[in-house]
Amino acid sequence: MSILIDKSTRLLVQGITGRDGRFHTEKMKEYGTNIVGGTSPGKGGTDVLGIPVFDTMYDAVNQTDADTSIIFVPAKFAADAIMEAADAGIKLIICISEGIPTLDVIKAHRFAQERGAMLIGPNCPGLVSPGKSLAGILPAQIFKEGNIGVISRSGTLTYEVVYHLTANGMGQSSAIGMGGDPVTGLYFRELLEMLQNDPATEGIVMIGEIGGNAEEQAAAYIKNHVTKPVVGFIAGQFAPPGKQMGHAGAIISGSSGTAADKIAAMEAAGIKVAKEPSDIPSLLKNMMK
Amino acid sequence: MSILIDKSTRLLVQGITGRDGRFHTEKMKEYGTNIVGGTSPGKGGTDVLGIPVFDTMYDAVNQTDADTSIIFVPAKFAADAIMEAADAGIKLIICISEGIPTLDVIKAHRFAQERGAMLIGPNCPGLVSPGKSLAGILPAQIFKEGNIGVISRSGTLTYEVVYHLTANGMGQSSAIGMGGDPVTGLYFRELLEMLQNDPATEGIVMIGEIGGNAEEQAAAYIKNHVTKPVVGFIAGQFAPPGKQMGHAGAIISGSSGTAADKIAAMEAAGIKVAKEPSDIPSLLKNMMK
Amino acid sequence: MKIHEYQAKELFSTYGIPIQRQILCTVAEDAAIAYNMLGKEEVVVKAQVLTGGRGKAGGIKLAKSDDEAVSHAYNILGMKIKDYTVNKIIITEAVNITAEFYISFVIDRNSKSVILIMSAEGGMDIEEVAAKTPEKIHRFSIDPFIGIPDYLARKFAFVLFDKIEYINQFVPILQNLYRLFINTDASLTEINPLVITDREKLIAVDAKMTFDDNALYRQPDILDLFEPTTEERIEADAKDKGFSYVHLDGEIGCMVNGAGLAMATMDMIKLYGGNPANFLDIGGSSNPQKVIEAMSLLLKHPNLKVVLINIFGGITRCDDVAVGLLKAFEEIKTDIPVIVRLTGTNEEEGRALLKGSRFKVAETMGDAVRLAVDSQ
Amino acid sequence: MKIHEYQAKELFSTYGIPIQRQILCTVAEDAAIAYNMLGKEEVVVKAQVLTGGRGKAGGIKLAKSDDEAVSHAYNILGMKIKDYTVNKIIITEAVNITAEFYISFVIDRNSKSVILIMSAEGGMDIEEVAAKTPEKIHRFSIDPFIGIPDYLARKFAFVLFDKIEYINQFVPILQNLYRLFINTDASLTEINPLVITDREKLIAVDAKMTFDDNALYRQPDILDLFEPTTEERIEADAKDKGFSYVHLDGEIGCMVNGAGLAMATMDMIKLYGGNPANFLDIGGSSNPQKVIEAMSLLLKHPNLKVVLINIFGGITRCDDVAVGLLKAFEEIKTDIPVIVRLTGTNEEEGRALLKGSRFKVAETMGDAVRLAVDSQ
Repeated sequence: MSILIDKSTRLLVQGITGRDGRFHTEKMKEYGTNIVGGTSPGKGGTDVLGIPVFDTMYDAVNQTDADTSIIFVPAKFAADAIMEAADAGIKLIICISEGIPTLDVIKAHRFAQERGAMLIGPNCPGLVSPGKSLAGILPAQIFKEGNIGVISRSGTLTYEVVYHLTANGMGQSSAIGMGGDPVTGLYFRELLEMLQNDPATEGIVMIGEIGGNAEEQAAAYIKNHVTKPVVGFIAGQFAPPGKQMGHAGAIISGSSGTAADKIAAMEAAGIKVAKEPSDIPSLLKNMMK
Repeated sequence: MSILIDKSTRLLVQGITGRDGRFHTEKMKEYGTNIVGGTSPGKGGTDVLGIPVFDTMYDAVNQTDADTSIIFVPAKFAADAIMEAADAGIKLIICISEGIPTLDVIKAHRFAQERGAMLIGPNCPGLVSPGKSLAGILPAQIFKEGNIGVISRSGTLTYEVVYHLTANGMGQSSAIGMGGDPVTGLYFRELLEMLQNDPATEGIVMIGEIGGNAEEQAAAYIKNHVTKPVVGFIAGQFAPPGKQMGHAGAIISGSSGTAADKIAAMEAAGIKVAKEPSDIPSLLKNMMK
Repeated sequence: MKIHEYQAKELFSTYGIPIQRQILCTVAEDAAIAYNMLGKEEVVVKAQVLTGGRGKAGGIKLAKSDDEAVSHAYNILGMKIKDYTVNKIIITEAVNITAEFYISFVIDRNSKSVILIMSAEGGMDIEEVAAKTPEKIHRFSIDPFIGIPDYLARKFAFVLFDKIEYINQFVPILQNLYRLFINTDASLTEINPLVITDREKLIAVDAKMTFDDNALYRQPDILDLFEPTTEERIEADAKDKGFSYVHLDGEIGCMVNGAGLAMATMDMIKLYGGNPANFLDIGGSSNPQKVIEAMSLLLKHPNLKVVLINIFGGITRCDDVAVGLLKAFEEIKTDIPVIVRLTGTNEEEGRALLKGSRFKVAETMGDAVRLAVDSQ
Repeated sequence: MKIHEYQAKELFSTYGIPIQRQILCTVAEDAAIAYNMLGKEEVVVKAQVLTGGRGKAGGIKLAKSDDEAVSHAYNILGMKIKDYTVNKIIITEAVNITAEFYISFVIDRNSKSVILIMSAEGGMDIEEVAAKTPEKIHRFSIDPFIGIPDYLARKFAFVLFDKIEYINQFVPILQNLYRLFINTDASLTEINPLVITDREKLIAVDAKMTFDDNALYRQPDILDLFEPTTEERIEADAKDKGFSYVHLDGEIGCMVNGAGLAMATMDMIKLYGGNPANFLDIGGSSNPQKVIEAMSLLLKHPNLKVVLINIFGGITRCDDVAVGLLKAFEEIKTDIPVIVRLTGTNEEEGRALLKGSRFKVAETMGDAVRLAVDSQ
């Protein structure tokens, strides 16, 4: 098993005719993801790589029975795309687009919530359940089917970690890049709960960053609810205060949200925190013995 | 029994310190309505006729466990009062205020709906379950406990009808003035369903007006779902087309919404339609034999 | 409250909804100047009246020269359309139309929301389309907290159009029309027809707007557009005094408390062969001052032959009402017969008080109306 | 993006939030004119810098004469506060304060909404209050589709105030501050303190606003307020080229793909005893042109001694990355040692391609960082 996506996932690509949309549609299709359609207003009736294109998400959902969508439209239009997906009945929306105004994300997230849809992202690499389905821009070849769940605020850092896991023979049940914006959809708490409940997951890697207090909250949750071994990593331990480090999320504000606070909270919850990404496989292996 | 309000109703008066609020609070209290409090921002901590006054509906609901509210605030503030009541957890909101901008009512109604609250009005006389509770500005003395449910778009016309019913020994289970605005809360359909399900109600009087198609829809509903005898009356049979007759609701637009259409639809559904209000008691008596 | 087509179009233009250029004229000669200012071969001369059916009444004409424009202007200015005299016309560019659509936002009682109504059968009486081919009418209820984001506007647009060029023109028209509706507290904004021109442009060729009277207090700019008829002015004055008054052309003046009861009273007058001179709801209470003002309003009616006062005594008891009526009529100077029908709380005491006064007192509505019809 | 207090207050004023009159000066002598223009006995001279802690640094002074105002202005203009030079001051009316409050709207990650933060403990470091006496901080999450209608504003107001006079002043302040937040795509609007004066008026005595960089494209008026430092200008230029760049003062230049990996790289440099000269995320791909531009940015750094390139080959494979790097460095003229660490898809092929080139190639992040630290 896995979480969120698997062989039964029916995926729509919003913005399928754009450069990125088309490129990653091809990659996902190669991986075996069940892409049932895409949208591009005004291009309804055409196709991309044999995949039917619709004018609206309403049409697309009606005709394909899709349950999941991935968004590649430009930032200006991405929040609207999230709302359209939710309104059309999509239950899991993965928004890759970056640079969306935060107030737009707040609205879109709230709207999705009211429509009973889950959001991953925005500004995220998406997710993969290796061997089953890939909905994102993650490099497929580094993943391997297995029993480790990976959840992360970062992109390439996740790949780095997954690469080491795979190189050490530790495949993944699901790996999710949650995105680095100030407001994002599914986060550590919800994903930890899913991984804890997923029978295929036997160990968990959580990759955090400075800023906010999501890691502290996750640690508290893990202490009380997660019985599976968890290894963590926090990026930005030596980032200077107040500097924005690429991810808008990674701002140290005042005394909370520092790497030291996060690591302390995680270790207090029984999480092993790695110093370097390459230490993660061995730490996890020890805990899973 | 009765519908919507009874001895267990715990009523708050929004705008209790205003002229109308205070006047009708006294009337309702005399009738035996269980008024547990009122609101008037800035007057929290005082009382009106021994009834405690609160600054906000949140305070009022917290302290009194009220489930119902009645609104006497000026039109400009009335939609806001509806939303406050709904947000504070009130489940039945009766809005007496008239002259509220329709778009405000639409918002407030939708908000109440999302909060799981029912709205009666605005621009309505309220309702009474004779012998149990009165939440409105209806003249208490004309009502009598009994088995007739009365629902109406009009005010004084309702009193006229109730007066004849009472004079003919036909008491009422509940009588509801739904209000005459273009957008109002509970209407024929919902109230007919409640009256049909109310064991204490054995006959129903529905008083309609020209404009809209609520009476036609009610007739269709009655045909399929209401087994109790229904007598109807439609005001405005000879109103000139296009003229607004006091109630914004009573505009005849085009071919539908005329009194003739309504009467035909009602008669086709087995409803006896009275020519004069004074005919209603005898018509109903005959049906209830 | 209604406004003229040209006023609605000015609002449209402010909100970015494409219209043809238009020039307002109140003098026929100005039509020539307007024709030349527009600089187009073909123009349309359109009557500006606050009622429908202008086309059928000859209030819309095509002109191909300044002379022709003036001649149409002469014919149209001063014309009567359904009791409305035409005092204004617009001269507007003619367009070549390849398709017509109907678009409106309106308050809908049933869904208790603003609804969008669209049809590819534009330019006709939409209610006729609705009655005969309801499947050609598309209705969408708008959530007041969501409004019309791009995705919804696109969804609606694809119902009428295929081509992305039209979608891209229609989406902002829809969004702006809704924004106009909300911002001005409208009860109707209608484009009929919205057309596609031979140059593939979407343009609003006609425009209708009405506004929520309850919201005019916060819409001073809209209120400025109000051009009341004499009757509307009387009705507006009455409203200021707390009445609801509608002028009619019968002989029996009515004074009733409550709109429903007032309508029922008028119905019975008709039923018994009379004709009401007016609709007058004096509201909940009936204090002497209100009765005096209401009577002076009624007495202005040229056809008035008799007055019927129909009061239900509720919160205010019938005996109090009777005292009020007696007091009021001490100050009202008129010989017109006045029938009073009093029902409700303490009705017998009330009627007793009126005995021997100038009033003819009736017990039932039927009696009262019969008396009124007979007194004409 | 941050703006100055005086700019935030100008926005406040436009949105109907009461502020003291203020006059901006960049020359100390003008403080006298400002003092006299205000016509008050007491004024406050306040440094305008885009950082906190002005009070402690001596950047805020009370003046009771024009001479005193000028003398404070002399001292404050040119002063350094946390690396920021004071180039502007405002002269503003002093007020007699009877109570202070903290009010802000800010984006909250946890509730994924805008939250209102209020405290009767204003004028202090709110984070200290939050840490020591969290019960004195009131937080309310705002529904983006509901906003702050009157009833909610009143609910919030009654948390801080009892008297209806203050409620009636505070309700519009809250609503307007929220409207300002939403309309300008702010990420923070803060009033600290909001005070009650001895005349029982509520006034915003300090103002702070920051804005969402992602939304600046649709906020031209806000963007006009941007006063970037030299470093911020470099960072903004980098952003235009698709990088994320932060200037730091170490010696090891970093070029990494991905923000998380970049931060992890900097962490390891520190861990191994080095100091990063910058943070540079060159984004997903690493085509030669981007590498050239990134390198030219790094080479401008005065302290630069070595460059560490840390690339994870994902969608773009390591062998392609290696080809790109080789191509880029044909055009880059520098003697600075460059360490390359390549991991990911086809990493061995990639590393093989780089063998014998000018690059020092490392296999692990640990090796790469050690090499970089040693090469300084």
